Amino acid sequence: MTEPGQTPDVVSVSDRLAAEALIVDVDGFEGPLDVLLMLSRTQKVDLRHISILALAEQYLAFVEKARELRIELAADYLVMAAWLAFLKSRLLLPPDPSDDGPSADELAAHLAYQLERLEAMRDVAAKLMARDQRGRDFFVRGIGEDVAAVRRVTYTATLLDLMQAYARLRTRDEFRPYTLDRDKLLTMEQALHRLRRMIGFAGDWTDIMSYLPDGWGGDPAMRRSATASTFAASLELVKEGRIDIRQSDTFAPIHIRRRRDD
Amino acid sequence: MTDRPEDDPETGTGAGAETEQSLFEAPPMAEQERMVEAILFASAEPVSLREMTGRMPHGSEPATALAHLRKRYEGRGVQVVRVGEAWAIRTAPDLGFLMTREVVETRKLSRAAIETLAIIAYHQPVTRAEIEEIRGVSVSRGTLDQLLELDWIRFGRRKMTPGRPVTFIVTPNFLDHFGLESARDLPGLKDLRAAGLLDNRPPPGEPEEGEDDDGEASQDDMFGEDRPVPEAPPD
Amino acid sequence: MTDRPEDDPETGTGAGAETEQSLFEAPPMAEQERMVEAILFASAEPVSLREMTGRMPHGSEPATALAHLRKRYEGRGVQVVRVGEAWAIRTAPDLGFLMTREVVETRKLSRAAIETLAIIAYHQPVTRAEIEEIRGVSVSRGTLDQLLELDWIRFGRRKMTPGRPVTFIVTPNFLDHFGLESARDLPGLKDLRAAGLLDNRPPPGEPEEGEDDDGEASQDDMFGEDRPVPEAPPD
Repeated sequence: MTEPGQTPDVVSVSDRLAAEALIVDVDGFEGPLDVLLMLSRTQKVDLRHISILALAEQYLAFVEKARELRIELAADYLVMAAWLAFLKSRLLLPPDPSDDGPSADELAAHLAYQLERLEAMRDVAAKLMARDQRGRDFFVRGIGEDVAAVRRVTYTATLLDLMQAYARLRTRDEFRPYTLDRDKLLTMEQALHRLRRMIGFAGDWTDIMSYLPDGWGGDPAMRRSATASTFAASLELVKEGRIDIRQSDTFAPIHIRRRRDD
Repeated sequence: MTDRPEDDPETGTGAGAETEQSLFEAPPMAEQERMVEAILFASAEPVSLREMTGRMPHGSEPATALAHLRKRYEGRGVQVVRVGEAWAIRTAPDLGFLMTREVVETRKLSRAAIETLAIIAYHQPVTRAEIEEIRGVSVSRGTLDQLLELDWIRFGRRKMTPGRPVTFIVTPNFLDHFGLESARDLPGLKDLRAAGLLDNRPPPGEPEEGEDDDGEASQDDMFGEDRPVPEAPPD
Repeated sequence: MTDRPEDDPETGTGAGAETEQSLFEAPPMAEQERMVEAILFASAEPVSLREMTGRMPHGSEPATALAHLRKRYEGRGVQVVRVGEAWAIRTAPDLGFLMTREVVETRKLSRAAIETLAIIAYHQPVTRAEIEEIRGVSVSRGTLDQLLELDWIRFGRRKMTPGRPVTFIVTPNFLDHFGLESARDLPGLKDLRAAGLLDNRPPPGEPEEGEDDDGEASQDDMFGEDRPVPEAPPD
């Protein structure tokens, strides 16, 4: 076998044959590390004592062979080839003391470690698959008895829930006037809507009270509400510049008219 | 160990090869018992003796093995039982309760229930008609049943009014659940308002603090005096 | 039969009501053993001690009952086996030949899938980048999907390295399938560790710890003291 120190560029016949054999089923390999591991077996030594230099040469021969046979190798195989070529040259040259990167020996050692680790993983993977397996060697209960879930519902409430519920009940009456008196209220929106439609006809000063809707002048509560909202609506229209408003004296009638464009 | 038929001049008539083979191969009975055990355990269906025979080594006697196994499981947590023409391992009948798992689901009490409960707590003893009057809607039988079942309310004395209607009162369990020493510890309306639990403000012009005596039945004792808000329930 | 804590002057300090109740209700140990037996027989899946406790009467000690039961089934056709933190009954492996194989055999696993599985089992928690570093080839999405689908691996915690990559770990179902009590019982694990083959050894010239962005490094916790592997239950 090729040993480090021997003329490195001469690749032995066996290496060439090995490379050729590998090429045949390159598709069967799981990447460059896999190929390296396979090649390393031809050295017939423990991975810890493998010659990385020889291995690099074997690999380069493999890639060379692929090129001869015009077999396209995936990029990572070529990257590995380039790296191994670099490693090989580093291993052959005397170490450069000015280089502070990892030494060639360190790089080679790491590659050996990677190979050893991969082989170890393959080993244990095989051991794992050789174990007794469920459904093949041992079996689970065939007639499982389902555990029936018995649902029990409990109800919960807090003191706060209780108090809030009671508060809700007890305060409901206090609010009844609001909802009940809704129909005795003329909202400002309603008054404004009404006033907008009517103001176009008010060329002359007119008492604002004449704008109250029919039927709102009698009942005091309704009258109060309608007066207030109509007055508020008139102020809004003044603000918009649609009408003028005047009151001759305190508590005197309030008059409005359409603003004139003069 | 056992007599070999070849020593017996009587054989070789009909059972022939079969018998011979079984004698060579049949495993010890203890082993056969293990086999029956494993087969019954793993099978998805009850297994007939015929099927066991088919699966066990030649010469096995599953019926005998089964009898041993049955005996072994007597009084155990599981038993070997006959299902029609076949056999299966099943849970001992007295342990069926283990095959259920209680899933406790906690739900919030419905609004109707919590309101009814509140009225009973604040007004007890109170009749159904009175509850309905306060809630303004009828109270369903289910709501009262639920509260009775929770052991939060129970029947009190009958009212001495016409018809002698039953009344409802809260239970010690209710007090326990809500962390109250007695029903009198329930906070009053004023307390609720002070605690910010009444986000609704009374309309202007109505007494803000007042004795909340808007003419509704005799609760003076519930709301008449300031009562401290009870401590949070002890957990 | 069993020691009652009331005979023990040391008790009665804090456990209070709970202890008392259990004293009244816990069934005899023989009965508890029957219960554990029934529970384990009924379930195809491993059952945890916690679940047994939940289903058995108050005060039961399934761990003790289980130890008895395990002993009882030694050498029988079925066995009590530990699977991670749970327990199950399985047929004895030497009787596998009696069983009708599961028709749907786990789809033939590819070499890539088997290796990836082994790497995850022995290096867990391990990132995809780390798997690729070990195999020297990229891991296809399909491979991981297949293992995930078999419920043999699952996602573990993210690594605290730049990019916070996800990790993979093996599942209780993986342990169950391969008859492992825990991930510590993986074949050859000790030897691998002793040989330093489970160390994270970054390529020379690369930073030791995850200061770089390749998501590797920092597997110091891998097989350290606090691996996410369940401890042996009390027995």
